[in-house]
Amino acid sequence: MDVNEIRQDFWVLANSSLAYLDNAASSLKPKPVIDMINHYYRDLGVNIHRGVYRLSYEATDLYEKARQKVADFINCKFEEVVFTRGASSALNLVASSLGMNEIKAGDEIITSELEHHSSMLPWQNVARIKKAKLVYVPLNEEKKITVENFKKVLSDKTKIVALNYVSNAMGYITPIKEIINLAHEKGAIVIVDAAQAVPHQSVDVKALDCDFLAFSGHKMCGPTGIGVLYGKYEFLQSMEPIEFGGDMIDYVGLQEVTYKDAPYKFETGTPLIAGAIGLGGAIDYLLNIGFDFIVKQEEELRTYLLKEMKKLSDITIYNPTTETGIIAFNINGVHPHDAASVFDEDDVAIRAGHHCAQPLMHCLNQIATIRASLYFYNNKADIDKLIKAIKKAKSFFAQFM
Amino acid sequence: MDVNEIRQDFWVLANSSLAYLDNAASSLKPKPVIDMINHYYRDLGVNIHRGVYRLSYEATDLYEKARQKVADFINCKFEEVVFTRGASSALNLVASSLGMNEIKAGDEIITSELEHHSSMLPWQNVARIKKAKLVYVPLNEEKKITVENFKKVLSDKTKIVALNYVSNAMGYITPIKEIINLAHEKGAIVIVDAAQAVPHQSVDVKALDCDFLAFSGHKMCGPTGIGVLYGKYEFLQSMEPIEFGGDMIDYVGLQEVTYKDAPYKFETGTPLIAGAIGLGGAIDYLLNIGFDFIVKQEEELRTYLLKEMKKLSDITIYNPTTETGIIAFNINGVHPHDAASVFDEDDVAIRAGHHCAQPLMHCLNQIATIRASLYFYNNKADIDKLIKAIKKAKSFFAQFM
Amino acid sequence: MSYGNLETLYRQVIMDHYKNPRNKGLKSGEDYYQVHLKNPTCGDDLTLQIKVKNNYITEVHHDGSGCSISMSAASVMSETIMGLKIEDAKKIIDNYLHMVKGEAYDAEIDMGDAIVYQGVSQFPARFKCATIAWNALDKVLEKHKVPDEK
Amino acid sequence: MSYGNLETLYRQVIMDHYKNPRNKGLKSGEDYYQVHLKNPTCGDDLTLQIKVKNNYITEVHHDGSGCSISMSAASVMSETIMGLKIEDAKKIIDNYLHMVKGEAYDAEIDMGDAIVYQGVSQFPARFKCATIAWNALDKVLEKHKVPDEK
Ligand SMILES: Cc1ncc(COP(=O)(O)O)c(C=O)c1O
Ligand SMILES: Cc1ncc(COP(=O)(O)O)c(C=O)c1O
Repeated sequence: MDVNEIRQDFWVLANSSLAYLDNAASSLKPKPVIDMINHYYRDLGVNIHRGVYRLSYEATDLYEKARQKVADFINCKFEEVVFTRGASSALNLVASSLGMNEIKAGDEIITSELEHHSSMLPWQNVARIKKAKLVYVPLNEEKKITVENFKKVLSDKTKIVALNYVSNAMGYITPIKEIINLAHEKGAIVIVDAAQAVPHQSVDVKALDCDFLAFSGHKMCGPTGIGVLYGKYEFLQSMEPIEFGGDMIDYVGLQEVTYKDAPYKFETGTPLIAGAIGLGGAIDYLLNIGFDFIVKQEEELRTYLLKEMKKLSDITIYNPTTETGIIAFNINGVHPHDAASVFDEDDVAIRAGHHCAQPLMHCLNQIATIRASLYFYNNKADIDKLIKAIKKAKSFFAQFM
Repeated sequence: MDVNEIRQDFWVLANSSLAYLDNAASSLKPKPVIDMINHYYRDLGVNIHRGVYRLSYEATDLYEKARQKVADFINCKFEEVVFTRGASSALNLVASSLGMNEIKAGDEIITSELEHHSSMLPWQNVARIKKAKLVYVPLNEEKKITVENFKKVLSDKTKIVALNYVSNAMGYITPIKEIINLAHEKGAIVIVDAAQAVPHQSVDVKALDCDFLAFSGHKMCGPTGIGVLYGKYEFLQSMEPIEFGGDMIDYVGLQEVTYKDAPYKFETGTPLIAGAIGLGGAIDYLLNIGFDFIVKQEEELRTYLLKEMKKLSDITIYNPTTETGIIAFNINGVHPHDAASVFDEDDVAIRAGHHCAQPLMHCLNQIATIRASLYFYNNKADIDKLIKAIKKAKSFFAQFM
Repeated sequence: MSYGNLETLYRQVIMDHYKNPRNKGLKSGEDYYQVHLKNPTCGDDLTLQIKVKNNYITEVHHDGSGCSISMSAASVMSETIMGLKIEDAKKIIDNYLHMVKGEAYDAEIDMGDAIVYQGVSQFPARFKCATIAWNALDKVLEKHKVPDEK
Repeated sequence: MSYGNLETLYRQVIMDHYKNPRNKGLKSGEDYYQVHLKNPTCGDDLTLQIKVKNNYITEVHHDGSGCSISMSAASVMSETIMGLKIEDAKKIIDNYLHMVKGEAYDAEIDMGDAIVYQGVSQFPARFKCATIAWNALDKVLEKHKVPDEK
């Protein structure tokens, strides 16, 4: 695999000098995926499931084949894949259905300050309404979740564990497999927010033995408006649907209704047809690139970036031991938002903000950080541009000091 | 406007001999809309709202301009437009938030047997859980909702009225304006399912004075996976969000949270970026065609279709007084599903089924009906193909009688 | 008038079984294995009952409503599998599914009248109709874990 | 080293107001009109207090945290509107918003140092930063329905 060849698949990379380093927010979309989306909109464009004509059948086939692709991709069964609007919707689905029906006063729910708001807030809401207790795994001095610290909060009262697989703000990999084992010993249900894991490494839900796992299409070369909730089938089957209407029903009477089996009972109304088909295309694309390459490329670039950044003075790196392509830093004395404008001027696309992780910002004692996040299509030139822009921001704002 | 020119915008119409008559399920998508979607995926492809670089700003701008287009289109304020996954999600949002929080035991909710499942089932669920009473407007002998009959069920106990604007199974136009006035006199809140209205006629929420109104993009030349909930701002502001996480929050603490104002508190996680932008494109496209033309074209074709169908024997038309481009019928003695295969062979795309309206099928005493549904890009040749296919189905199955 | 492909789908045999279904109507009694399948999107609804003795299928009954393809297929299936060893019935299910999907199938296996559903492979939208009865058979054998011969 | 466009955004005046904000810090007392605005996506947080006498703005105080553009703009704004008639302050708000959006604006209206935010029009991503203080002013005038002169 040659990065320069790969970059030709991405219009922005092939046709501009942008260093795109905001991949944790959303990845760019390659031509083969856009072609898939176009194929649906242009050549088909019709509704699925209910049609008895060829276009509809073809669209249905593509939609359901995408589900099978997802299932193969994360190693689960076809009917364990629920299509949702995104990771946030998927995580909310579990909390609204399983959480609202099973959690009782006094139960404990474990989460962490390293979570994305979408992983933690659905359970904060359940805890508030059901008078359960929301418990935070203490982070270690690097702000990591450790097995050690997880054990300190795990108890017989623990009913739910809702944690990230990879932190979007710090790039740490949670020791999720051990945590799942420990949680299961206590009979707790584990929901894994894998929005930052699935795009970057091979994920096997059966090997992890997690009960639920969620991710989004748009962070893995796929379309916006599509995500996946994986759930063990017995859980999905026992859960109440949260939206009611077309396509999810079996029999509808005036005062009562029966639902289809999972996953369909959770997919109310006209499905995310183009989204699912495009996600299928994204999976094909990533598998063709290969996770070996993706992991190696991100690792090389991360090492290089950290090495170059450490040469600079007046830079604070918050996660020097990051395990993925996510680096969080600030330029001392320069507000991250101001720095970002310098980066933008220099065609470096980077994020400055709380990264939907306000509790972590409170831990770090920062209003915001600058986050560079890598993907397999980045190259050394992107890193060099970033380093140059950091230097420029430093010297530019130094004028005013 | 010339239909044959319009048909060039739709790849399937321009390049095949298909008579596409399943528009109530989903419309085809024209090139300008697909171009908009491509523009986002190809030239931008990044996340919105949180980016401080140009691509992100451009994408945010397109996304929010689409919201303004929707607002202008249905005549409401910018902040009264909530983007959802579709009409089903929009209707569920109102039931889950306002319904679950405001409805008490003994309250009455009015709906009808003419509803799409997505209009009625969210309230059936609220009624079941809250022990409220779900009341059905009696349909008249044509299966229409009338003001007369609505008055029979409206009472001081009525808290919610959830009705369609145009029936997807029968094509009737509900006298919704009078119903809204009467409901408001009793202090009831009216939710209008306009999924079949907005694509086909000019809709003005201020003139209607409805409290909520929902529709989907994919039925109006827009993308899948996008819909709109309109709500009067004071209702939206007072309602609880139903999904929690990224992008919808203001301040996040470990045990408490404050939300953004509407509409953002209802748009959790990465938004339906391509969907919203594509919907904006669809609105531009429809406005350019013009509702005068759309209404006239559908009316002419409907009149022609009904005239031709009435010449045929052994056909039952269930809605001879249909007011829109939706015609429901059966070929006597032929299962609708069997008939549909004949249509498919003859390149006529049509729907056979319960049309997500099982209660109506029970009223009609049918398992299913055949539904032909028109849009502005259909022409007389499409109708002729349908008539020919009906004749063929009749004679084909007559062999076996 | 030529009806082209339609005639490969709607064979005389099929329409005959539709009009005059064999083994239609359910029995009461505890010694039946029973399964009820629906295809909510098109309204097909099928209940299947079988009785098994010494690994042989000795009775088949079905009831329900739906289109000519789904209803006739239930009737044809009931005749095809009657008296068969479970093992052999399972082979036919498999072979039949391959055939209607348009995949390679074993022409040596005797499927009786079920062979006429070959034409379905050209009508993918009707695949569910042609298979609901056979899926019901698969489920009924699986659901009750009818002992299979070694 | 040339910083190009950046120098039109970060003018010396702006950075001076950022380092040495005027009128920063809130007062207690009931006769202040107050409003608190946030931009949760980038963490800007601003509280604005004004006192009005006979339709004249007689005091302006602000406090909060954020980037140089948002914080300096609050300081510049506080100086610009001090002592003005409400009517005239409103005209400036309007004019300022047009200017930073890159739309046509009235160059005749005296906006004091606020004119240096012209460069923002080339940085649309910073539009929110440059306007939070002015939006707060708009809100505080509107919220408390400060009587406008006829
Ligand atoms: C009248 C009516 N309401 C609601 C819906 C649901 O729309 P969607 O499937 O896009 O959520 C439909 C479309 O099927 C409809 O026709
Ligand atoms: C770790 C993590 N979880 C959840 C999400 C939410 O994903 P989405 O915004 O696609 O719903 C994100 C992305 O922002 C994330 O990084």
